[in-house]
Amino acid sequence: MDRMTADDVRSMMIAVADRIIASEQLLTKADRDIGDGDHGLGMTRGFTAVRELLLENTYDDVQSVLAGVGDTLITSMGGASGVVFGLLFRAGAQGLLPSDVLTVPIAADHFERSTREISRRGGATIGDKTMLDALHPAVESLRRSSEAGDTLAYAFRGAAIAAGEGTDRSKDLVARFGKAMTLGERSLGFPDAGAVSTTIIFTAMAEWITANNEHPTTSAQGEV
Amino acid sequence: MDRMTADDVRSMMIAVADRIIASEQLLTKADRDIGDGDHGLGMTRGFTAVRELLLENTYDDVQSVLAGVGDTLITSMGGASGVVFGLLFRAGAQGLLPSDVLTVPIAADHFERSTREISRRGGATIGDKTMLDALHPAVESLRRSSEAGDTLAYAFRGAAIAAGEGTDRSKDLVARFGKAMTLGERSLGFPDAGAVSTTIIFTAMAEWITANNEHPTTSAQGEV
Amino acid sequence: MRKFINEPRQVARETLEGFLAVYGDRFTQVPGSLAVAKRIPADKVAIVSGGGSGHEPVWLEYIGPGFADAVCQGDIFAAPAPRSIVRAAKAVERGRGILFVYGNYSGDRLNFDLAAEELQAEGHEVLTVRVADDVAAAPPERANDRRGIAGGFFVSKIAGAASEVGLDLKSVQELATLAADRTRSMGVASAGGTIPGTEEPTFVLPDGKMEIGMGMHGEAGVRRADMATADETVDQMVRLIMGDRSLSPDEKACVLVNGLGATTRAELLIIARRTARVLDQAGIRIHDLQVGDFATSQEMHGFSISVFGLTPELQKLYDAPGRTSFFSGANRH
Amino acid sequence: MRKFINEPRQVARETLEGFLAVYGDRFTQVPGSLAVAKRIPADKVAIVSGGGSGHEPVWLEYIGPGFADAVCQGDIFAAPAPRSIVRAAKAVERGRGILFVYGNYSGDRLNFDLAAEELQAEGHEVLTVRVADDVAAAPPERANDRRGIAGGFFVSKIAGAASEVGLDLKSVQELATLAADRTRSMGVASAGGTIPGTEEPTFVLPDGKMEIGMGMHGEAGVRRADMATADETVDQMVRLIMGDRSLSPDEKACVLVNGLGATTRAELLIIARRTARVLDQAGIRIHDLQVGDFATSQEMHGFSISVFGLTPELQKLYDAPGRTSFFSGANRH
Ligand SMILES: Nc1ncnc2c1ncn2[C@@H]1O[C@H](COP(=O)(O)OP(=O)(O)O)[C@@H](O)[C@H]1O
Ligand SMILES: Nc1ncnc2c1ncn2[C@@H]1O[C@H](COP(=O)(O)OP(=O)(O)O)[C@@H](O)[C@H]1O
Ligand SMILES: [Mg+2]
Ligand SMILES: [Mg+2]
Ligand SMILES: [Mg+2]
Ligand SMILES: [Mg+2]
Repeated sequence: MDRMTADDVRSMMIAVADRIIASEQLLTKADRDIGDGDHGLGMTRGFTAVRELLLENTYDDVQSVLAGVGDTLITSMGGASGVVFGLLFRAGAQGLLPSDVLTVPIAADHFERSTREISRRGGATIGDKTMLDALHPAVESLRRSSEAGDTLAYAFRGAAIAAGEGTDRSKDLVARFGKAMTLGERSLGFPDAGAVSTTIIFTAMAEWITANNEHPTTSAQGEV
Repeated sequence: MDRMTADDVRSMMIAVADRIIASEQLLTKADRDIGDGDHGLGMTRGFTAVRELLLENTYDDVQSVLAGVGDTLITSMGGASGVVFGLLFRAGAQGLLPSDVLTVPIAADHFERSTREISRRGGATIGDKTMLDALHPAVESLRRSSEAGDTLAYAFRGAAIAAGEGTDRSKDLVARFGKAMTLGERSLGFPDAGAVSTTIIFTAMAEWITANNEHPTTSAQGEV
Repeated sequence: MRKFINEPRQVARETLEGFLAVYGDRFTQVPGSLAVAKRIPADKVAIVSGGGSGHEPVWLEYIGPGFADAVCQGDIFAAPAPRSIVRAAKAVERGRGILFVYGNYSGDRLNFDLAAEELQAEGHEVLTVRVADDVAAAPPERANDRRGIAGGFFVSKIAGAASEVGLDLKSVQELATLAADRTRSMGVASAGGTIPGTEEPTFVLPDGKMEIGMGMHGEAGVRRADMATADETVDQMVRLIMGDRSLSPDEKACVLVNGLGATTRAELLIIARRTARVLDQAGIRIHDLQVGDFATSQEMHGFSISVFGLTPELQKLYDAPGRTSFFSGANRH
Repeated sequence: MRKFINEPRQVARETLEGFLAVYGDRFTQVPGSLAVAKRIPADKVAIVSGGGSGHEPVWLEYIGPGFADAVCQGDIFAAPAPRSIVRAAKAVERGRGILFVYGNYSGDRLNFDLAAEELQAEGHEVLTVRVADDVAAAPPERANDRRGIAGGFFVSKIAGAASEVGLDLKSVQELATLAADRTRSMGVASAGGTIPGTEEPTFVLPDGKMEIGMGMHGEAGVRRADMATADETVDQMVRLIMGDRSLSPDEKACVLVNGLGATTRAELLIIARRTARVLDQAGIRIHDLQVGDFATSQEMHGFSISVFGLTPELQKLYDAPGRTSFFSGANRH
């Protein structure tokens, strides 16, 4: 599969929402270890709203789906992650021309732009023990796949793996940001909660794409 | 020993104070089970003050010792037991002619009058699961000893045993008074904390008298 | 020890010193006792309150314009001794007599009664009002055995206001008694507090249980029940309160939602929301609704609801100016 | 579940409903958001505050005459979303501009900044003051990274008073920034609270330990130490606070002793007593000393101390009338 329709993206994002909602306890615990323990609640709140939105709407272009998801997260979640994960889906879509399909190059562009905007607004960069430590390597992997001409499934699997590795590496980072900041050395050994969420998001996307790789609807609508 | 000097009574009351202070934990626990858990603190506070008083003063008559103890308890303790145990020592001494010795009849008179005053002021009677359930039988035992002409040691040992039995019986009473009142059936199985204190007081008195029975000073001063 | 205190036995004394460190401009310590008195008490009936400490702001902070003139603390959970009470009363008595206002506990009765006798023996006039608002403590036919909990706030407010307008001792006592008679409360708790210096909580409830009718020292209530939602719990408590003394149709009520120590402000507001709703639905007009920690039991987790039925005269007194460290006037009218 | 709540996810909403049940005469809900606005905001700079809920009275109850004009709550420990903030701001904006006052957290910055951009895009003037008073959160050279804790009270008081006297947006912002710059706080805790709907406390300390510099969400502080006496703990905290910003000899200070939730009033008064004493001994003149639960973290057991160094102008604003549900004026002068 080289391209996904807007409706595919919509279905994929519903799967992402389901997976985040199912991970609430895990995310709560991750945030409790070195944060304030509300990350699971917030993500569940946001992605429950996303689920409702996507179930009730249809979309013609990919950017509307992603921006809709982002807007909904920003509006419904609150918290740092409301904006951060909202921007993850919204910022990349803003200012890009609407496209009726998602390809690896478009995905790479989207998430790269989102990453920049998250850094710009939040002031954090890679190594600060935030979700950027998962997002950065995922985006780099997407970029490499884009240049190599990989399939969507291959590209997103690579991104998910890179996100997971980045999350693992975040265990060895001393938090310089957010509520874990003052823990100092004591934040060692724990991954960043937002990085865990980022990995779950990319993993759920990769799995949806893999599972729906040869799906007839996809190929039928995908012929551009 | 048929009589104790005021100074004997003073020494005896110091022993009582030591014993109560050593029982703080026990009393606290008894009061926590079915009360508010402050009985040990209060009794320790009161008898620490009593100890100081008695170590700093000398007395010519028995009633001054006992009234002094009672006043000190009332002044220093607060709480229900401040008044109740204060009256135990003070009320019987008030209005009685000062005597330079304590005999069994005088002791019986003293504690009988104290008991009446505690009932009158506090409104409780035997069976209400208060310290009166220990005090009443102790006083009755003293009265019987007085009529039988028992020695002080024998009389107080009997009173201590009667107090202990009364305390035991208080386990089977449903509280109708004080902070255990609303526990109803749930107060069953636990003795009243004030009854436990009463038993300790009479036991400590009995043991002091027994231990000092043939004490030379006592007999020397005791020849009236 | 997880409390931020110094020597456990000094808690009551140091609490009072802390109160004076904050409010020392307005109040002064009564020498030789754990009591505080207003700096310049007016020529009026002296209102004197007190009781065991450990329930802050009760009774220490029930002092102020339109409230008590002197308050006298005992040690933790222990009524103050007669001598302290006498000293507190004398510090504010100005020839118009003394009214004792305190909670109906064995210990308080015994100590305040001894104090009253001593004062009377010296020629002072002393009358007493005992707060016995806890409907969980005894059935209506034994209402005199009931203990006093957070509803004492209303009695203090009325006694203070009545004294402030210059009424004589008898009238102040009658109005405060009327307020006490028209106040009903009920508490509930799901976890106990710890007396400083002892290591264990005053009571332990099995997980998921609450005690309905819990007293302010951890005394048992009417029954132990499964933990329910805030709304269900409030409904039950209001039913028990109104079952004990229903308000007549033209009667307005003041309501107090009181936290017992560790209850969060959010919980209290959620409880207040439901309390207002069920009372409204029952057609009761709420004249004022107060929410806060008015009477605590260390860091007990729980709350109480108090309902005070007004008469026109009591309403006037309730609305009269009055201020303490935790109250500065009605929230609604 | 040992909390008295209903559906855990409805806690923030029902808390706000409870607040309105009590104070609804004075405030009104902003439709479509967890925000509350003053009923009749005057023609003045609009002060808008907000942040995650679960810290009550922060920020919900920082509204009132001489305080915020609108406050906007997020879910528990989560900053409010931009749309809610925009709605709250618009409900009280009267053409004189909007000042955001909130705590310096990543989440709040991100959301309030988005809201500010949206409002500016619609032609409103918006300026911001972030409270970053917690000296435990970062060293002085990274003061901008510090989080906001109870000292936000002083910033709110000054912002509200400055706006009330009719100053323009820039001046109000400057004064509030000055207040923020002159405020330092430090917290300590010995036991954590629990977010409603989760079962475990936000942090667990080994028995007999305390965290010095604890943040308002259970974030770690400068170090974990053996539990000490209240006096020793206060001495240490005051040392750290004054080490960060010492007061000049002619500077007067306002001091806040804040309870984090389950701390008893007695503990807070004991702490206030010592705080006043060590500051007095250091020659610092205490203009006002406030004690109470001004900024909580559920039923966390602990407290914070905040010191706010006055200038003559700030003192005038501090003494200007101002009232919230938990504050009704200075205790000392
Ligand atoms: N400035 C930032 N830049 C990027 N990510 C951030 C930033 N601040 C916080 N985050 C992410 O948000 C996560 C916390 O989300 P959440 O718990 O919802 O927010 P909060 O800190 O407000 O409680 C962190 O684990 C981190 O990954
Ligand atoms: N009215 C009373 N008459 C006799 N004894 C009483 C009365 N009230 C309380 N007591 C005794 O006092 C004891 C409680 O003492 P204490 O714990 O010091 O007082 P409090 O009830 O004020 O906490 C009870 O166990 C009981 O024996
Ligand atoms: Mg969080
Ligand atoms: Mg007791
Ligand atoms: Mg007691
Ligand atoms: Mg949060």
